[in-house]
Amino acid sequence: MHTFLYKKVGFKAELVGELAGNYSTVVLMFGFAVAAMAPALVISRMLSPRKRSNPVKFLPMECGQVPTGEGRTQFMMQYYAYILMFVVFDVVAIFLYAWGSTILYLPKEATLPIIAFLGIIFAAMAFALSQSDRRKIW
Amino acid sequence: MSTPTLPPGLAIQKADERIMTLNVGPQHPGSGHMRIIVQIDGDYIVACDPDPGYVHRGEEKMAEYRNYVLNIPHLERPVIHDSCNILYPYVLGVEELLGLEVSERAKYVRVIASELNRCVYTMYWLAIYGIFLGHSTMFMWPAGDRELLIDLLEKMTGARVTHSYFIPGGIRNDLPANFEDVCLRQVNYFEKRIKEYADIFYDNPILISRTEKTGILTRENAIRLGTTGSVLRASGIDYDVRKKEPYDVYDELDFQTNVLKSGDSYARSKIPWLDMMESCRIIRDALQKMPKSGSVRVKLKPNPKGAIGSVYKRVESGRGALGCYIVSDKKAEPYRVKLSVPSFRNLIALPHLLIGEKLGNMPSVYWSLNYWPVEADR
Amino acid sequence: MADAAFLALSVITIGSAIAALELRSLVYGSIALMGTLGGIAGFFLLLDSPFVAMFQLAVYVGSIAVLILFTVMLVKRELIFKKVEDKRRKFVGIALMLVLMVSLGAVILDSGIKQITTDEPAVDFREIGEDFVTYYWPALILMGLILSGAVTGALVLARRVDEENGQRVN
Amino acid sequence: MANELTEFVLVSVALLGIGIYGLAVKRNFIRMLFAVEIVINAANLNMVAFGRFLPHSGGQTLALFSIAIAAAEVAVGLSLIIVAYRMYHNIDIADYRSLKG
Amino acid sequence: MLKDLITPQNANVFVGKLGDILEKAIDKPLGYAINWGRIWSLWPVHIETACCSVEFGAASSPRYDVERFGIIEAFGSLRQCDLVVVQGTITRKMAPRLRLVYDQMPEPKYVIAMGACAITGGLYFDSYNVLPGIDGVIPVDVYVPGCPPRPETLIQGCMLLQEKIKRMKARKFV
Amino acid sequence: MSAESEKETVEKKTENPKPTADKNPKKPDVVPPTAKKTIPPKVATKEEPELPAFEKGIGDKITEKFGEKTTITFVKPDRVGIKVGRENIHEVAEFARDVLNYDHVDSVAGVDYPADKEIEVVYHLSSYTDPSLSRQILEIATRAQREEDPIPGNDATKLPSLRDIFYSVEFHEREVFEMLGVFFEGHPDNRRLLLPEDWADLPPLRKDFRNKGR
Amino acid sequence: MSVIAPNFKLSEFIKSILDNAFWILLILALIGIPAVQVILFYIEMPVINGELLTPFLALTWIADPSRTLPIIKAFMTTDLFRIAAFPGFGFAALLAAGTIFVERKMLAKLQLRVGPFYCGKIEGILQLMGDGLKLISKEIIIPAKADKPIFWAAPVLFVATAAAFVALIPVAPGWVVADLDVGLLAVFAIIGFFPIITILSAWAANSKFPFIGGIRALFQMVSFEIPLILSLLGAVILTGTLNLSEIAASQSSFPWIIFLPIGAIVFFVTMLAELERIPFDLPEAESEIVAGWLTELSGMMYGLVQLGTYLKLYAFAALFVVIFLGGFNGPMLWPPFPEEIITEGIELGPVTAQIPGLPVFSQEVLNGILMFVLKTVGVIFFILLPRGVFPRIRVDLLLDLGWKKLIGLAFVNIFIALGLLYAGILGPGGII
Amino acid sequence: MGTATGIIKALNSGIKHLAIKRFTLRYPEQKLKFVGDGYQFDPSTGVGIAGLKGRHMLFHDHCTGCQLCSIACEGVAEAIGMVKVPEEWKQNKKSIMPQIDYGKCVFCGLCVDACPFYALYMTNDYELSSFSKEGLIYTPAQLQVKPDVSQNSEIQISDRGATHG
Ligand code: SF4
Ligand code: SF4
Ligand code: SF4
Repeated sequence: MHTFLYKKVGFKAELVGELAGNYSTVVLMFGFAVAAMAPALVISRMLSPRKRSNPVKFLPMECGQVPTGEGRTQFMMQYYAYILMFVVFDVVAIFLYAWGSTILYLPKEATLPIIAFLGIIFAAMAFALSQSDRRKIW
Repeated sequence: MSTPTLPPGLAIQKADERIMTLNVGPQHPGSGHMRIIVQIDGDYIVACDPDPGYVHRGEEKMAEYRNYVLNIPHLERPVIHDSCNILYPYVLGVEELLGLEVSERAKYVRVIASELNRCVYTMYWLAIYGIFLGHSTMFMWPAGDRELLIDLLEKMTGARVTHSYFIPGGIRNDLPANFEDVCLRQVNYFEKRIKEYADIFYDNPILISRTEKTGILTRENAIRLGTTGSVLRASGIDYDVRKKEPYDVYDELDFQTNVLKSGDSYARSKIPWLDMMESCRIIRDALQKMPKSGSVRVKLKPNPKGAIGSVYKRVESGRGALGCYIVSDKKAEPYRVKLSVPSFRNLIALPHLLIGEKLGNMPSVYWSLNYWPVEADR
Repeated sequence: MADAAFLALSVITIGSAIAALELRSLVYGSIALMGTLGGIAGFFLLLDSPFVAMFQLAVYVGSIAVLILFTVMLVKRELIFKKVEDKRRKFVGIALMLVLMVSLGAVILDSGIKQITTDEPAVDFREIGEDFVTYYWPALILMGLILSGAVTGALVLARRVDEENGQRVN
Repeated sequence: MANELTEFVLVSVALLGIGIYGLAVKRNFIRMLFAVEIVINAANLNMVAFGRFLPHSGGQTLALFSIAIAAAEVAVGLSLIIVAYRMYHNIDIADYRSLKG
Repeated sequence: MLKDLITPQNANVFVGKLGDILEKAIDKPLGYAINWGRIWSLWPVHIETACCSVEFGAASSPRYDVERFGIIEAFGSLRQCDLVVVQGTITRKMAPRLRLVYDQMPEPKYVIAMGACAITGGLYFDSYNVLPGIDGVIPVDVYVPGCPPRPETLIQGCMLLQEKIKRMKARKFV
Repeated sequence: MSAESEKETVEKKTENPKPTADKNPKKPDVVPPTAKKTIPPKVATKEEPELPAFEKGIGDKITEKFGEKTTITFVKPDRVGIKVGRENIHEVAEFARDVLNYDHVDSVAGVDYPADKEIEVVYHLSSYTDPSLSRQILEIATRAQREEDPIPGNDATKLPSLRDIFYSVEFHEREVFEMLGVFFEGHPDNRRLLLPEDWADLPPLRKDFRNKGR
Repeated sequence: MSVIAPNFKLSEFIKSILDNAFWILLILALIGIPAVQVILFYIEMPVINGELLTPFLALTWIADPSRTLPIIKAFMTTDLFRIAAFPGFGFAALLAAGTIFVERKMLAKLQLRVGPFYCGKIEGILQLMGDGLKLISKEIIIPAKADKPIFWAAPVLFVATAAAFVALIPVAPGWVVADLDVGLLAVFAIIGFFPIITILSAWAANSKFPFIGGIRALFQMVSFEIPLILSLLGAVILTGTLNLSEIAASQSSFPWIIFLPIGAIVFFVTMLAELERIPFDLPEAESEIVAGWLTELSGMMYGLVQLGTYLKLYAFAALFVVIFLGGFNGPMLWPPFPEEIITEGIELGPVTAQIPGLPVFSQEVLNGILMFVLKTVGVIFFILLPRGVFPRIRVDLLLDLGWKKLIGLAFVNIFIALGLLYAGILGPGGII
Repeated sequence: MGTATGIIKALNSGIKHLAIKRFTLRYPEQKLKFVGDGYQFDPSTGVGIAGLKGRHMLFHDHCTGCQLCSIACEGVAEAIGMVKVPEEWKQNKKSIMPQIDYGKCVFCGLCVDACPFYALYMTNDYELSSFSKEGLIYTPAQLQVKPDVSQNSEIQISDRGATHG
């Protein structure tokens, strides 16, 4: 049906750096948003009344209390395991994309290494999840 | 410990780096009118110190300066949306002290008003419970449906929430004409509405997963801490003052009490909801059994003087047993009025339930205690 | 065009690499490090390897930088802004760096790679996937083992020591 | 195109130099980790550059592996930092030494 | 003669005049626009001081939906709010906190004193722990009487506040 | 949440309950299993208010045990009031809990009697576990000496705390402490509860504290 | 007492603007035009299409559609138009604004109330404008101990990152800001920036509640990124491409949601989590941590973050549409452009104008846009609905859900896709 | 599976409510209807008459200046002060009448209960907000005015929900 998809679309770049032009639009979009939004803050700063007489105003907000202690100390170490796992499994997930986007052009046996790979990863994941569940040691 | 320690909030915590002290309240969407000082280690609460008193208005002191009737308006202010119930023990006590006999019709009207008020209170509580769980619809629906009953109470008493309706010797005015029909219709619709909360709230899997097995108050602890009302009944103890020590005409009415065993936040939040349906039954029953006419109020002397002695009266309010202890010394003003309010009694459970919980459970556990800060502070 | 982009990228990359090491605040240092990593991703784009570039962005900036930031924020505030520096050591380091760069640069400029240019089309990113499961499959399995080992090891390391008995809890 | 392999390699060398400098000079555990990252990235840049100019998919594949290993390394390294920080309340390698004795 | 007119001073005056005209021209519609925005977007801060909060809740309930007027009671942080509705009694314990909340809010900010307690102390005129009204703590824009005020009264108070904002000068711009 | 982690949470809770609690002696068990036998099962009668026999029985039991030390102030339907000296309040409360089966305190009210130079503290005891007591309230009143110039916590206005017997009095006693200046010995947490942090006046519920304008 | 209804009139506001416009026009007419004429007198005029561009001619061009249309068309092919207006920022911001308004009205309806009503005469249609004007004229408070550069930059970067995400969405065939070969990977790369901005902003505020909120946001976004990535792999396996336009085009006969419903569900749930919407709005849970990482943001900063959030919402909804619902594919609903306008021209009173260059958009493009917008609106509806129906979940439950259930389901989805491929149902030489 | 059905049930309930009528009382246009004219007290029987406890209304020709209302209010909120009025009334020789400060009044109606001469009523007027505290003080002359109210919305219940007609 949509056979156009199943034939390998050639890679367009002939010259070094030719592809980069495509990506510049994303950067341009980013830049455009910055250029469009930064003035909003500036204009807001110009339009808004400002009273800086009271130093209390610039204290961190803490429910109507004068704040005590450091603002940046608390950490949910209980869930640190998850963030460690994320770093590793993020890599794995994108590795799978390298394989997933080619699978149409590969023989079937080529799936075996991936399955072995996944098996190893699953084992690690099971261990990590069992570890991260134990709230007492974090 | 010979001297009292520093008041909460001024004491500086010297602790391990992992511990962070959070002031939850008074300007906090999840605190109501109080402050809870929690110390958290990561996501877990390791210490909790409730700091009420932001609405402490000295009602008990003020009551010593006013006579028995003029005490009514300010004594109902601690729980304005349950004002009939908070006034009830006081009125009963004053009636005993003054030796007044209340007519049958007035008793029924009182029961109807107090049941309506219980629903109004519970709906507001439920609304706030909804918003504490991040469920904005569950704020809006109860807050809206509660207006049906407020409308009834308004027709009855002339004020939306602060009714000042009960008075020693009866009630202040008779029911308006045609009230029974309107009441029946709106209460029936109300009951239909609250049954719909099951789908979106009480059977909602996210809610269940969030509140079940959190903040468990065991049966033993519930007794030991002297909790009351829905908190107690959620822990499996069948104790309802309306049943155990019926006042006015509750012994003639047909209703049950709801008891759940698990004692977690979910059970605590479900009991008031079940109670509301029971209240609807009571109202219908009372409307039927009520004498259709008759006097509703005993004429009082100006500045009545009570007999020497003391009384302690209890009623079941929307939050639990509400006691009133009045000491009289044969003057027009009471010598001492002490309100033993359920919120204050339930507050003691808060540190017990919160320690070891996750921070995310704080609002649900806190509000499931059926706690109204203004009442606790008096 | 590509030249301008190349120049800009090199400036960003090298500048933020220096900033990452020299900025006083560790948080700003991490942000600068993100700049370096992003710059490298830009180079990858210039080299027609979008897959690697995006992988770099997703993995390096999206997760490694997050982890670094997280750890940086974990340490005390004073430490974030503390900078211990040994003057002598610094000069030695700079000298070492210069020697290394000059010698390596000389070697490279002297060697034959200056002549290497290409007119052939770039490698399609799908070939990477093919490589993974065909030629490099032992490496892939090894990779899996390394990653598993890393996550296991990291978890075991980062667990809290139980204060009471001074041992790791299992 | 005007770009040549040399330019990329030179950038890579510059990064390598900076990384080595950081490793040599900084005594802060986290900074050293930064330096290691920079070195690894210099290597990756080289790999991809060579892979592009001698058109071969191996360059990119190896770069991918390298990034993955870097991720693993960072995970372990940061765990180490956390352990060390928990023990000594410091992130300075010099201080670890002094505290140990 | 024309030459005499074109002096640096005169040019300055001319430019200055032009600036004035420009300023006036911009000022008026901008002031309108901003005041209009402020009227329809009053976000009350989430501070409950006493029992009047019950009726404040009722005012945002479906029956008296204040969101019709652009008043949304859903902001947790006082940094995003511009209206303090003092919902009843201010005790001596609460007063410094109320002041702090008011101080920490961004300009412009408005205050509605809701309930007899917030206006004069109401029932608690002789209590030892209640302030006689909040005028001593924060400046009040609109008083809403009642104990508690009916939601209608509160809505009417909000409408009065809108009226007041409309008549306020937004700010000198440019 | 898995069952295992749940168990851990519970364990954690039991390990370190309230931070202040570890300074205390162990809390006693709620209902000792032997307590049930000592009470004869009687049903309260509302029909004969002239003869509150059950209530009288409670009063008798207390007089039997303590004799002179207690006085029965009144016996009304469902209400019994006794008066105890401050030395014996602890024992009487323990007796009420262990033998009479009262298991919690409804309310603790302090009343100031400037004429007698005393402050009375009234405990209203009631019971959830014993069905025969469900209507009953036992009022135990005790009095402490009253000072003209109170320095809350540092003067003679002291009473033994009942917190180790009835845990539920914890906040009530704190309230009585700040409202009347009665210091409860043995209470771990005699702190201010409701009043503002900077309250420096008399305890407000004493009779010589006058509201303004009254 | 009578009610003083706020009688602020929009008409007055418009009048004052018109006033100004009139005066500006007058001054321009008196001074500007002669000045321009004088200047033009000295400037050498360009020759376009063999005609000398006199000022007169330049003016007539504005009125002549046959001349302006090609210019507009030329403009439409530029990057600037794509970035600023159509598939890019303007279009997305418009949809985002609509989303905010619809959300408020719909939530109100669900809750049996009215919602914004008086602002703007009809059903509160101008409510958003009011809020915007208010926010822009509101003071911005920077806490004293905050890290100022990061604190200032974070909201802007948040919007910009969301905009970069929007750039990858193909709206109609050929209408996409950046048509990348590895578009899907680019999406993942861009999503990865959000937690960084969040945590930096939270850290910069130097206050407790934002910090807790930031950490929560970090955990949440990070944990759900893996199921998000994995849940899309199914579609990639079946199409063999990472280009979003191609993925969209591949669904001309059936959308992938038919074969990969599990993947769609996983993606939807992770999407809700990434967007921090109820039931996953833990980073902003008011009842626990005030407003989470937004606590210290005031005035326009808050407004920008909201704008960014809704842009992100649009982008995610669009991604769902592109990958699972067939993107711009769909039945041809858009009526064809009337032929006779091209052949015969339009009658404009006495004259008949022949306008070459019409239609500006082809029928396919317009239909694609229509289908895309319809589907996106539908998805947005389902994103908005949970807000009225569910309470907030708890952090540990959320992480549990992400790491145990969703990742498992995502792998199930991958195996379904593999099975479909290897069973010969789909893929080259497949049955379908 | 219970989870899935629960979620679907909740979503279904949400969607169903999109079709239910709105409950909102559109306040400035619609106003609630109350029972009667306001709370009154019949001193002869000693029982009140149901009605809304709104702003007071004073009947000058009944008021004797006996101050009972003021005394009652002293125990409540001290809202009533007696002021001199210019007119002379035969039943009110002292020419004093109550003036009510609505900044203090709590609308309890106990002053109405206290008035033995049927001179003080409460009315259906509740729109009392003001810019200043002074605007809240109602003199006897103002209290005499009968409020002009048009209140006619009532809760109506149908199958598609409750509305305000
Ligand atoms: S005015 Fe009335 S309702 Fe409001 S806070 Fe005061 S006592 Fe409570
Ligand atoms: S209604 Fe109550 S508060 Fe108001 S004036 Fe009468 S007695 Fe005083
Ligand atoms: S209103 Fe009634 S009570 Fe008051 S002064 Fe007049 S007559 Fe007396």
